[in-house]
Amino acid sequence: MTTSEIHQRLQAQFGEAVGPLSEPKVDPFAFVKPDRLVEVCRFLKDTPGLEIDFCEDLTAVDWPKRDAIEVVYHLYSYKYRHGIVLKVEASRAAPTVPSVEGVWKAANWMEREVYDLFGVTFSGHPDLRRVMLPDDWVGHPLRKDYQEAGGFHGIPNLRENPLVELRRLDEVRMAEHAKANPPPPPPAAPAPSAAGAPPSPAAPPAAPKA
Amino acid sequence: MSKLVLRRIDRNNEEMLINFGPQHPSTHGVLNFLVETDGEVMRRAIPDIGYLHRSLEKIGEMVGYPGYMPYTDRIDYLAAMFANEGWAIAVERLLKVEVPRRAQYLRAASCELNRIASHLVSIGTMATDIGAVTPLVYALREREAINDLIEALCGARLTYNYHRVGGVAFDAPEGWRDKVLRFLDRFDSLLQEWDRLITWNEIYLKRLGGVAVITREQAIDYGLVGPNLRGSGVDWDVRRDVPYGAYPDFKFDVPVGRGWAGTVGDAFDRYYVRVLEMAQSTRIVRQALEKLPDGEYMAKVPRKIKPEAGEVLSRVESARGELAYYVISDGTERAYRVRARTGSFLAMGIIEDISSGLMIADLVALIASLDVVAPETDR
Amino acid sequence: MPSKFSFAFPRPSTRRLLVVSSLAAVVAIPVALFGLLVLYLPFIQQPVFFAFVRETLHREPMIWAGTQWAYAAALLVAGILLFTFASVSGGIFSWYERRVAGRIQSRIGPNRVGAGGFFQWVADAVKLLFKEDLVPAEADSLLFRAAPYFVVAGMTLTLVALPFGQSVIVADLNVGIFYILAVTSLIVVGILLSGWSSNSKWALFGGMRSAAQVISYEVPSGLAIMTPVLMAGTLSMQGIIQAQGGWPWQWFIARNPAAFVAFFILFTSQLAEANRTPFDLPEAESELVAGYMSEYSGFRFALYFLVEWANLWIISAVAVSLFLGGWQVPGVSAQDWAAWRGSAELPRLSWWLWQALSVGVFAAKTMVLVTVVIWIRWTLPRIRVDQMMNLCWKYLVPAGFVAMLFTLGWQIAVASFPRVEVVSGVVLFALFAYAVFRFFKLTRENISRVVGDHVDLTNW
Amino acid sequence: MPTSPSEYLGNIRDTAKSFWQGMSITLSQVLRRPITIQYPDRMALPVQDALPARYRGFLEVDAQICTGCQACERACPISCIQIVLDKDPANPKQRVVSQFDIDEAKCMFCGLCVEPCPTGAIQHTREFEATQRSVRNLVFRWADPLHPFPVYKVPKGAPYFPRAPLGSLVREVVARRAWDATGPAYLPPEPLKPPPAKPAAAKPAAPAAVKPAAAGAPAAAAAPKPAGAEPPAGAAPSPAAGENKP
Repeated sequence: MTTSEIHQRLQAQFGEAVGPLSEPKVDPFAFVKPDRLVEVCRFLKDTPGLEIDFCEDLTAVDWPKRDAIEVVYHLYSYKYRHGIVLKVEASRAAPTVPSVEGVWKAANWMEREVYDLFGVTFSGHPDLRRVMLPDDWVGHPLRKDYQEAGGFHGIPNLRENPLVELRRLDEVRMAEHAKANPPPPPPAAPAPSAAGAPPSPAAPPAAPKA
Repeated sequence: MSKLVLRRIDRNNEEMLINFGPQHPSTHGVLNFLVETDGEVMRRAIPDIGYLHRSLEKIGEMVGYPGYMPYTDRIDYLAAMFANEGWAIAVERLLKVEVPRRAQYLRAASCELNRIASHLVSIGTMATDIGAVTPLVYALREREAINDLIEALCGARLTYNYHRVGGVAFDAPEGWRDKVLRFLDRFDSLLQEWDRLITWNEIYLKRLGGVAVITREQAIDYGLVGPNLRGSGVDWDVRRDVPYGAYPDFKFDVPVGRGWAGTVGDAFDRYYVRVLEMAQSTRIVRQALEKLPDGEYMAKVPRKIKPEAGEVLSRVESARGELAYYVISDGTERAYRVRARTGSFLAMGIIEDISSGLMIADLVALIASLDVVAPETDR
Repeated sequence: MPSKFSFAFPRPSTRRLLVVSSLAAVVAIPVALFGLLVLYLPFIQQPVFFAFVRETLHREPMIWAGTQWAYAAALLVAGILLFTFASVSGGIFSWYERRVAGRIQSRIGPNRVGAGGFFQWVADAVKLLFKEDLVPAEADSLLFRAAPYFVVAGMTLTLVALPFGQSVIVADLNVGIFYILAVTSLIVVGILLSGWSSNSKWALFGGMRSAAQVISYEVPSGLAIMTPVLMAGTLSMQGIIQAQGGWPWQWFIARNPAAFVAFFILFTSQLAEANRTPFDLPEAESELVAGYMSEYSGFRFALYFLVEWANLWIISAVAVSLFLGGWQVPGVSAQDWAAWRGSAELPRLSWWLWQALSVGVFAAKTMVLVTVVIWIRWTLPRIRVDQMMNLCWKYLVPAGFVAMLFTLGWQIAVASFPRVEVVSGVVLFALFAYAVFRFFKLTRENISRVVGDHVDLTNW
Repeated sequence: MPTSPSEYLGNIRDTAKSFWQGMSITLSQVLRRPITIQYPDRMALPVQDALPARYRGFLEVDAQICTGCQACERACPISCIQIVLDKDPANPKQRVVSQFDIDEAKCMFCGLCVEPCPTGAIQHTREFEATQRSVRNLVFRWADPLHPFPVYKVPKGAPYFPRAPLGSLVREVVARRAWDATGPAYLPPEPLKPPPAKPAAAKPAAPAAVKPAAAGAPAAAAAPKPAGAEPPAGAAPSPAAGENKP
């Protein structure tokens, strides 16, 4: 079954709750109303002929411009080798999406990850806690506006950039150097030597030509 | 381990709580399991990950499409070729670039060599976790040979950064093909020796057979992929079923768990599927190198990679199963969102539910048989 | 560019000297140790000692009050000698095991300290002695400190009844093998103590596993020991050895099919009691970190390892004594020994030389078994706790009973038809020799089966 | 567990058989050549020469043929290359490179900088040994700020570029540096002047950071604001800020 056929069956079953299939730029997707999400997923999993048994991916995308967080479901069927991409939108301020952990166990950890890194709360999830970061971490790193705190519990994660520091040192040294050999008169003296050097390296490239 | 977990555990009973890791020889500093045991038998093992979390997905939003390639090496440092390839395929699909045949063959050859190397580590550490140290050394010895080959190909032994958007970074060096073929001949005979040394060792069979059984339904439900899925009897391989690159040109079998040591989906099946996969990989490398087409190894790709807006999911069959990149482009030089869906992450998810009733020694076998690699879990 | 880490002595002559001297040590240390044992242990046998008192001290040993004190002093020296032997052999075995393991694993192993890395064990011991001796804050300090000594005591006491040669034994107890079984159990006490007193969950696991394992495996090992005991009709170690002969078909292992089985039962149980792979569950590092040794460091840690490696000698020596003819030199009978000893109170010089030969035979057999134990360790995986119990109670114990009962019948048969023993000896020996031949043939084939591999003994 | 005598005996037979096979294999390994290479002192050939030509070791820049195009700097995903172009005071038309620093401590040896280089001036070498006590000493400086080198003008249709032998320059740099040399002592941190710039950057972010914390993670009650405000007041803020900007 192609993606659009699956989508048609979904729309026939759920009507307005399933949005139109996106114009396929590369991979098409369809929006689903959050309150019907679990029903839609159950339908996809249990309906003979669809039997989408594999929750391939579950992740989120932050869209601060639209003030929305999309939770994306990549679903696939091992039996029929077809799949569909569903998306659910939630507000950025207090994103809440029903959990599909009851449909696919795989969603358990992936929803925890989205909770951890995006701050999306999955209602009905049995064990919603951070998975990658410590429990007392502040903020959700994959949000677009996340600001690093510069450390954690007093352990800084910043260090000097030696390249920038060296440049600052160099500038001081160059200023001193310039002061020691003031530009106008000596340039004539060092300039030939300095300028004398460049031609010689510049000469070899000419040599092979000749 | 967090208070949130401790709250889930009833402390008013006779069970002992043990922190299995991170300072433990079997978790080598990057994993932690809170193990609730009743003597030798576990009630459950709650995994705690994140020790190696580097937010690679966030970095992907910052460094641009070609610049992310070396970072993909770090997603799974035992099988970096696949992470490279997956990323390259994702960006190529966004850019709609056709990869030259030669590059695709080189990709397949390098990836399959890497698969052998990765599986060698997996089965070698598995043997060590079961208590036999010697097979690990033999496995690493052969992995060294593969590393040498890959080093000659791309200049690095671990973080290859070999694939590029639109092809591969280097053509095969002179004489490389013969060296690889010579190695493969040797490796095929070594695989038989390996089987006699450890696979069919009675203790090994008894330690792995019937242990930590994951049924077919569970494997699919929990989203296991790759050898873990096939070990449970699901005949599914992205290379064959959702073909990409040069794989449609090659003949190879997909080994599926058959319950060699008693039960389909036990630790031994997952182990032995990997051993058989290595033999199939040598077949693929042979075919790829024997049929290696002439021509370019890099497509014409604009200097500034700026795909049009859109989103794509690329799948490759990594050594740890399906590795999927979900990439959203907003038309700029940098990806808007990068998501790497890795096999190890979900394999960790199943441990808590499978571990109840196992012995502590079986937990080690379970972790080893799932072949979880911490950087891939944590990303 | 020459590497800036180049590692070379300033003068090649210095280097040569060091290599030669450490090579000499490789030979000299075991020879000196065995030489001392050969010279000293027969000396504390009662008749020799009495002769010494009578002829050197000019006292009548039976009535002189100082005899007991002199004997105690002599025994003390013997104790020190034995402990030194155990420590040094433990150290040497640690080097030997690492070299063998290295070669098995396609590596080299320690080869830098002394010739062939022989002094690695000295370096390691010195390093361990200088490490901090940590006692965890929550540990039971007294028991924690005491536990290693129980283990060491258990190991050293075994050596008292263990023969080294025809007369080279501290005390040929009439309950020798029974005594060895009993004092070996002291090791369990130490391990259990260390597991408990560390106040660490891993250590506790290790201690419990070890206790369960060692106590279980004493049953099959006791049953297996019954076979040679029944065949020899004595519990004395020397008595059991004297009942065997020098040639392989005169050994107990060949003279009785049941003894052949009993040997493997005993060997397996001994492996389990010494916590060697595949029975290294108490210290399984992939499961229990380091088991009962998890919290130990420095000197105490070194003691555990010392016992582990010294145990290699003990388990092999027991198996050799009971089944493989012990120190019996082929072609030498009891009458020959008596003749060499002569009728004088102090033995003749040739007797001492024959003693040295018997010690050499015993040591060679033991070293073969030690190598096999090491070789097994680096080949096999570890079994699980429940399988360990299964193996003990469902396989080894019944087999041990059957072997014992069969031996009873066998001895009755032998009493009526002495030829049975000879036939069995020759047949079993021939079978064994054929098996060894097949084994080495298979080993040779293994090498040629792998493309690109061939016999190559370089790169040491 | 065995349920019949044949299974019982079969278990024993299988065990003996598999031990037989396994032991013969480990014994046969004793007779084969160990693969250990006794690096570094007992090798037939220095390890650098044993490495393949494509080995990605330290980066090396040949200033003689560097065009100063900064393509490598742009290609570097972790910004471990820093190039500063100045005008030659003596000859304003001539551009000179006054800083070409590569932080080898940070470099991840990916090789992306080598690919866009038009003349092959920047290359990976087979050198990899340069242990330093101070991590700052792992910055390899390919330009002398006091004597900046002029950029190379690519001659039209040049068949090749006269590059110094690969590795010779890096070896010189490594040999010149003692392993325990002290690193450069950096200048004291610049006086804090971000206040005018910082709020502008931080303001839109700070409230947003509060929001998800309040909404998404009720457990995370710590105020993010002071945490976010603290590091700029910390020890070395300016380089970090400068580093994060681009």
